[in-house]
Amino acid sequence: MFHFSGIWVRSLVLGVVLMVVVMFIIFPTVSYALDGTINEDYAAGKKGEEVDEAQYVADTIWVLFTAFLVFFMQAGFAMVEAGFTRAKNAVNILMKNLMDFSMGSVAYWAVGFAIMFGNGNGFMGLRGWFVNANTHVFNSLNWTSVPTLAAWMFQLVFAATAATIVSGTMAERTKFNCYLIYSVVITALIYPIVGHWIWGGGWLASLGMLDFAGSTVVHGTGGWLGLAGAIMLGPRLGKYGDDDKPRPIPGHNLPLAALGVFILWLGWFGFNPGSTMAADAPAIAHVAVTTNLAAAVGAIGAMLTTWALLKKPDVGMALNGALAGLVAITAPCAFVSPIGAVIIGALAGVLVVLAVFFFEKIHVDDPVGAISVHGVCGAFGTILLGLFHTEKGIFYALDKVAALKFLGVQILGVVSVFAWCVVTGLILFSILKATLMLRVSEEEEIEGLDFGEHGASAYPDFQVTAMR
Amino acid sequence: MFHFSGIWVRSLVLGVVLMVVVMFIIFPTVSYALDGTINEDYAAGKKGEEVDEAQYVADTIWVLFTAFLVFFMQAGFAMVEAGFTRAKNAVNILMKNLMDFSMGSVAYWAVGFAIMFGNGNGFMGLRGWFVNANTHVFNSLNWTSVPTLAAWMFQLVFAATAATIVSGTMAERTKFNCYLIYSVVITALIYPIVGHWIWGGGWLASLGMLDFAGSTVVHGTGGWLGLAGAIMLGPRLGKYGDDDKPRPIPGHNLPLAALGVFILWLGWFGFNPGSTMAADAPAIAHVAVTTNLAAAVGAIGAMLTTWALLKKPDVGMALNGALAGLVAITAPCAFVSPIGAVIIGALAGVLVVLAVFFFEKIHVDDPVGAISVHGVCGAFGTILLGLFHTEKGIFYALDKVAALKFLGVQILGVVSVFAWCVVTGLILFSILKATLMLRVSEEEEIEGLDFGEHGASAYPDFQVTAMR
Amino acid sequence: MFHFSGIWVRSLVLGVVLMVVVMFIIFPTVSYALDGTINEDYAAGKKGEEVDEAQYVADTIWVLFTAFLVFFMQAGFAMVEAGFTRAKNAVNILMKNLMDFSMGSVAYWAVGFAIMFGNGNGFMGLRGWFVNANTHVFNSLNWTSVPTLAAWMFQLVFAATAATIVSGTMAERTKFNCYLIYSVVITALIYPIVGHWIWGGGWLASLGMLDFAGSTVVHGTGGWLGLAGAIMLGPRLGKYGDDDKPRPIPGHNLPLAALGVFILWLGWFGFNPGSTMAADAPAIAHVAVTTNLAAAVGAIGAMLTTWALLKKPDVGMALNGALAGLVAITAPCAFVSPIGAVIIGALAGVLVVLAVFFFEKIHVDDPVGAISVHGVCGAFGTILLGLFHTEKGIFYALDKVAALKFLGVQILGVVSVFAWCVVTGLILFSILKATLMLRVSEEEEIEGLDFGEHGASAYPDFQVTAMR
Amino acid sequence: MKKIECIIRPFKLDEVREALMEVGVQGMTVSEVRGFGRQRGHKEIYRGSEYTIEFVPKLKLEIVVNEDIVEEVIETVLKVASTGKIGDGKIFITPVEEVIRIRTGERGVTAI
Amino acid sequence: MKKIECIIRPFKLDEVREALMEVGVQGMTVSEVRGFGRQRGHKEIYRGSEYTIEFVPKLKLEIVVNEDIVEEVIETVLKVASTGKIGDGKIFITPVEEVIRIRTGERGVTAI
Amino acid sequence: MKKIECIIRPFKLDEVREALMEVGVQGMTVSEVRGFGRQRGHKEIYRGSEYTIEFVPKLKLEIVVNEDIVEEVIETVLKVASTGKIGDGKIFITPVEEVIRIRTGERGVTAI
Ligand SMILES: Nc1ncnc2c1ncn2[C@@H]1O[C@H](COP(=O)(O)OP(=O)(O)O)[C@@H](O)[C@H]1O
Ligand SMILES: Nc1ncnc2c1ncn2[C@@H]1O[C@H](COP(=O)(O)OP(=O)(O)O)[C@@H](O)[C@H]1O
Ligand SMILES: Nc1ncnc2c1ncn2[C@@H]1O[C@H](COP(=O)(O)OP(=O)(O)O)[C@@H](O)[C@H]1O
Repeated sequence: MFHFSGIWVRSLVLGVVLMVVVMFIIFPTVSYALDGTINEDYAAGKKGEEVDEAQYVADTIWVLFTAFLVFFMQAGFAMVEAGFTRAKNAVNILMKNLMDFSMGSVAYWAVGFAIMFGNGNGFMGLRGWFVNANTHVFNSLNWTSVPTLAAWMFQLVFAATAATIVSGTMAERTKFNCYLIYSVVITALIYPIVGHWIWGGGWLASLGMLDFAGSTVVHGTGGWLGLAGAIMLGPRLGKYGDDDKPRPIPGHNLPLAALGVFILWLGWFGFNPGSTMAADAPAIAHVAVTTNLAAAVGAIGAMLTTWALLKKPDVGMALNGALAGLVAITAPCAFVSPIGAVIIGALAGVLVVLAVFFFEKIHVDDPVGAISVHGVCGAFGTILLGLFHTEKGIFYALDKVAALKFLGVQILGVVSVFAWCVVTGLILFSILKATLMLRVSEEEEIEGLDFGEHGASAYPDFQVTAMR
Repeated sequence: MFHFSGIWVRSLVLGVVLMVVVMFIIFPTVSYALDGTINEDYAAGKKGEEVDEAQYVADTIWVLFTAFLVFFMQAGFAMVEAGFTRAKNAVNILMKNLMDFSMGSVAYWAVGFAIMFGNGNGFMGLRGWFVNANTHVFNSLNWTSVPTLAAWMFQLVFAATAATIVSGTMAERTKFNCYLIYSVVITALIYPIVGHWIWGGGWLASLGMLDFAGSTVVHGTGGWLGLAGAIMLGPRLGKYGDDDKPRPIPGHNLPLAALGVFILWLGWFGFNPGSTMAADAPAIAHVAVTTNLAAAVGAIGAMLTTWALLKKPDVGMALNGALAGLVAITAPCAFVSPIGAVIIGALAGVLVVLAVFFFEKIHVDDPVGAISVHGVCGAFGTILLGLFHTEKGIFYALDKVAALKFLGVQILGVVSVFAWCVVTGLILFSILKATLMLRVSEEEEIEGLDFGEHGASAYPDFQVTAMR
Repeated sequence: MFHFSGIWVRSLVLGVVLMVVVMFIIFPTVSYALDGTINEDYAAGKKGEEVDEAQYVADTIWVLFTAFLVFFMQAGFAMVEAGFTRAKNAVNILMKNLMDFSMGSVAYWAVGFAIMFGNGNGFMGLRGWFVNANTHVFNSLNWTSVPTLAAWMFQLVFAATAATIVSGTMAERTKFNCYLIYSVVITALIYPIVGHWIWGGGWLASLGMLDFAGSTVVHGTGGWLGLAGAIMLGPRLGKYGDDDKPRPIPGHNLPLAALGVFILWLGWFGFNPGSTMAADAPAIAHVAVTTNLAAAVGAIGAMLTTWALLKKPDVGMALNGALAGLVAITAPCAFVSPIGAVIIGALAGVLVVLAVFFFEKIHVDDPVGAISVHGVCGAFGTILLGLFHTEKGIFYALDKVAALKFLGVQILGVVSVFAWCVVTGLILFSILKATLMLRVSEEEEIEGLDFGEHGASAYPDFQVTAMR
Repeated sequence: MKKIECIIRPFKLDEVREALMEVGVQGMTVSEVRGFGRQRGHKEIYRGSEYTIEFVPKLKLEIVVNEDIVEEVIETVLKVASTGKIGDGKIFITPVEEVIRIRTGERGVTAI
Repeated sequence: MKKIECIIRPFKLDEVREALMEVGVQGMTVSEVRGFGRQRGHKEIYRGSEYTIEFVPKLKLEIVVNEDIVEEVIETVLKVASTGKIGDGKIFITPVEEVIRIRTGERGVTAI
Repeated sequence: MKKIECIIRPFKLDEVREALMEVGVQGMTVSEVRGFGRQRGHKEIYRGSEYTIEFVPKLKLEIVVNEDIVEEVIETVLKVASTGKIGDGKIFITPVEEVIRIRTGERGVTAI
């Protein structure tokens, strides 16, 4: 029974020996430099005596709990994207969602967090590589009491969200190796720089731009990078007929897509209420309520719009409408009243339908509607905060000039992020196109990326074994 | 590339202009009236100094955390119902689950919460429309320390659960527009009135009825309204042969259904332990344990029952058995001992199997078994609390007369809610039948509601593109 | 409409009468003996005044919240195992996952917890049957402030995890009744004894073995019992050709499997950070980060390994790689630095691929790779803690002799648990083989266990109704 | 011997099978097919866009029988499977030269 | 009347259908099949192991027509469905003795 | 040329394919079908109720060959696909008038 070729044994032994040697020589030095003193962080809360101990514990519980919910959005995105694309590309989508989070975790640990929150200049942070929790180089996070590693965990899942959005718009035709490269670049560099501008004490933060939980920072970045990607890739084969009219390419599993949207909605209860990064009871309750109302009316708005236009209520659009409401309320959730949330969500629900039609028209092929949901509704929500902010917004503020200025800053922020993402995106994807082709061959696209990229099939038993 | 019909641009511009005008005229007035002062809620916790700050924060975290778990039950119901029905109606089920929560969110915000918890009379609440968190009109919630909006969030997900239960019993034949209407009426009116009676300081509360987390309030209401609906609709085509014997109409995806049950089980850890609406450590631990034990033995009970009757352990019934145990323990979970929970759960597991057979026999066609699970086991659990309550229950109380009285009140509560739901349900569905037909045409039912109601297909790629 | 055979009514009435009688006679005595005074636990926290009230509440919230996440891993295992096996056995897998948790809940309540944490000797606990929360017989849990029932809830989901792992390795050929029996024996006896050794103050704990969250206690036990099971069962029909070479038997639904892995990853944020059993802010943040990094690099490591060996990045292995990283970091997560976690995870990702090949070679047929993931990587992580512990590990410790001794204890622990599980497993499965056959008939295996064991089909509508 | 191929509406299957059993048909083989004909496919909506599904789900029944009952089978199917609306389907009659039962190796009419 | 059975590559379906409609074909029946032939199946990977899938997905088109247009149909399919690479598929011509339209009971050529 | 249609038990596919390759069969087309015959369908349980599935999963193999090896193919299938239990399936032989290879346009025996 044990006729066993020696190759595995040998490679195993070799690997272990190699590892041990490497460890003994290199490891201790590197490791001490990076995090040798981490354990001292255990002795005292990051902020020492200044902070109320019970509040500190509650804040940390809250931030980690919400971070885990946001992590779960990875499953949501995977299901939405797999459901809304064809069976022959399902493995590829799943693999992309798994790997962007995995690669992104490493990239955001090594580089991204430092660029986003490390002390630096108005453009980017320059300290805090590999998140050494004991160095005090994250001044922009001083406002939250939680341990640096909890903050990192929470911010990581946001970075991964931005990256994973892109996989939707570029689905069903992008080479897997290109995907890995650009999702690392996004999590390590492009997204953290946007984040630094607005959340890390950068130039937009100085101007007073507000984006509570990331309509622009996260969703805008993801959406606009996805736009750049979709433009560089061109539409999927068969998306446009000889008449240049868009033809739908139906996905393969709407129950999965619906499950994904429910998971995302759940995740958003981490995304928005968690962005307090503190267990501030009235605030987190308020944010939960505005978030939920906007999602609800977003779904209703999109459903009614399709009902009016197509005579039937469309499930795909209703699902996207819920997401549109969620994305739009992400920036304003803590600053607007419930009624403000209802209006913002409803308009986003209508807007997302029009946006999907718009991008189809101009030959930008976005298989899951991510540009419309995340880019357009993200921008929309960020700008509408200038109207609905219950203190600074035009509809509420007493000082209308200041309010107009605030609105201006919001618009400036949206435009700057749009420009940054489209430009860096086009550069990045051009390089990938020049070097690695970016897009799979026509033959592979017809056969499906599951086979071409992974030699796999999402439902293999239905193909082979079902016949046994 | 940009040959683009002006209609979208024009409608977009028009929409924006219209919105802005409307906003400037109507919005500020309405908004201030409704929630202009909401931000002051941020300054101080709802109960001011009276409450321990750390406890207040912990309570709020706990209530929101559990509310999110209960929200996730929407996904669970969607998966259970989609899995237990046919592929041709899957989109319809998903859409119903999405929209009842969305519509319900708005209805319960505008009206439902005020009727349920607002100050009023023994029948219903009459104040607190649109949940203005700063008015002090929710006296029935004074016992919990959490912000009003957190309480609303928690109660909303309960209301939505009641509504969504109905979609199961009426699946595969109800018109979508009727569904929208009645689910709004349920969340805005029928359910909140029941809730007021028992949880909002209404007449049953005054009599001393206990229903900790809603065996009767939530599950009874949902189940009995579903019963009324199923009666008014009549069975699905093909459910009864010429011999009048029930014929099973198998669902299309048991893995989805099983996933749904696991999600529901998880959600119940919010439903029951969260109903303390306070982070009362021994209580929430106790409730988690009784909840889990009842679910476990419910599944075992149902499995053994089918094994005895059919010679094989049936997965569909085992899944329903877990839910039956959960529903039955919902009222007693905080008041009974673990061994009480085991007995209640086991009996519910047996009962649900018999109840399913019973309703099949009497020609009430309930595709997912929701009447048996939620209605019957909800009533059962509420009544058994009269026996197993570790202080007031007949098996424990020293004063057996008081215990009998308590049992009587429990039964009265169950019967009243049954009557209220069946009567209002029959009226509501009769009106819908008279005006909108309620049920789809025979042709549409054969072809599937996905196509008829939504022009859609749950697995569209398998139909068209799989052939490309 | 009500032509109704009296059998149901009669059996119902009979059942109720019987129940009431039994209750009145037996119940009160038994119940009082078991948990009659449980309600007093409500008056005061388990540890009375000694513990800070706010911390006590936060600890309990944290432990319950993480317990619920770990509970959800049951759904994850169900989806992973169903996805990685054939459609014809999907119902059986789902049923097994449902019932092992259900039966396990009862077994661990009645017996398991007492054996694991009750006061006793170095081999096993001997007090605390049926978890009477008021007796003070769980000295080994004194270090945690949470109520005994919260501790039970948390430990239960761990026990269920150990049991459910076995269902993966023995999938697609084990009789359902045997499954029920052995999963009860595991949760009631085999697992708690291991747990007592390491976590319950047993002999390995005395020697200083460390296993923070159960790489060996939970995953090792599950994996090695699975190994014993797979050996006793032999490979599935068709796994080995006439040439004795392993042939893959592809599963039926990779999107489900991927969803399952995401759910498991989420659950691990309960598994590891929850194992503090206290809301210790820096510790839980640290554990969350090490856990996440190990999972991420595990996935990357496994993907790169398959890419190198097979020329394509394999999704099934990448998913297993994430799990491998998670299992390996489970023991060390609180004791190693982030960079230590990255190294451990990466090596586990490579190791799991080699281990899968190894077990295939030696004719141990493990349909989902659970032996490699849980057994091998669990052992690996436990041992590597001896190297990477930032105080006691060989790479860090100043006293290298003590470090070597610590490493020795870790290895001893791993070997002892391996021996215990394989020996008890082989005995248990031999008895089942002798009495109940253990394995289904060849005919049933070809036709599928869904039909043979449950008379069911996972996708019944596609078979019958799709034709209507 | 003849093979009678019937393309029918899926929901008619049970009725047709039962009717055929009554006229003495002992076996048949069914497959899921997509039909294209005078009955046009229908419009569906996907994420806000309409598209036409050209092919309609149908079932194909293959029934091998002895010549003598061919007419009876045809009549039965015509009676049971017809709804009078476009798309009811077709019956094709083709020759079969030999029938063999795999289990026994029997040939000809007795093997049907 | 003849039945023309075409085994084609799945992604050619729409093109073939459109071309056939132009030469006057009014209906057809399509089914999903798996083909085995000179075109070998491909290697797939499952959890780290390679295996060969022997059968390739194909579509089978069944088109019943009157004799007079058989050649035209064949030519059309040959033109549209061919890619020149191994695995393009086959056309089989078999005799059909009778055609009946279920809806009306019509028989023969008018029933096609 | 003849078409040999075999209805077999699904799990026999690989064996039959390998045996046929040995007797020189170069290609075949397989489809998933449901059979109704002497072998009765089985009872299943769904949420506590039993029901009968009348149709049994089978595979249909279509193999077009030259006349000369028809008998050999039949013998091979009989040998490999038979289990001796009811439900082993049937073989139907039907005439094929022409075979065309789409890739090349070749006709007749060389196109098989
Ligand atoms: N020429 C043909 N060859 C093969 N199948 C055909 C042909 N014409 C029609 N069919 C099949 O018969 C079905 C019904 O045909 P259709 O023209 O829609 O309605 P009817 O037969 O009632 O006139 C089609 O969906 C197709 O499957
Ligand atoms: N003898 C045959 N009988 C039935 N079908 C066949 C036969 N030979 C080939 N086929 C079908 O035709 C398809 C294409 O045949 P193949 O030999 O791969 O390529 P080509 O026809 O281009 O030479 C196969 O996949 C199979 O479905
Ligand atoms: N008259 C028939 N026409 C077409 N297919 C048939 C016919 N009779 C049987 N079959 C097919 O052959 C299969 C096996 O037939 P059955 O009568 O069950 O067993 P056996 O052939 O061993 O007597 C059936 O499932 C069906 O697919």
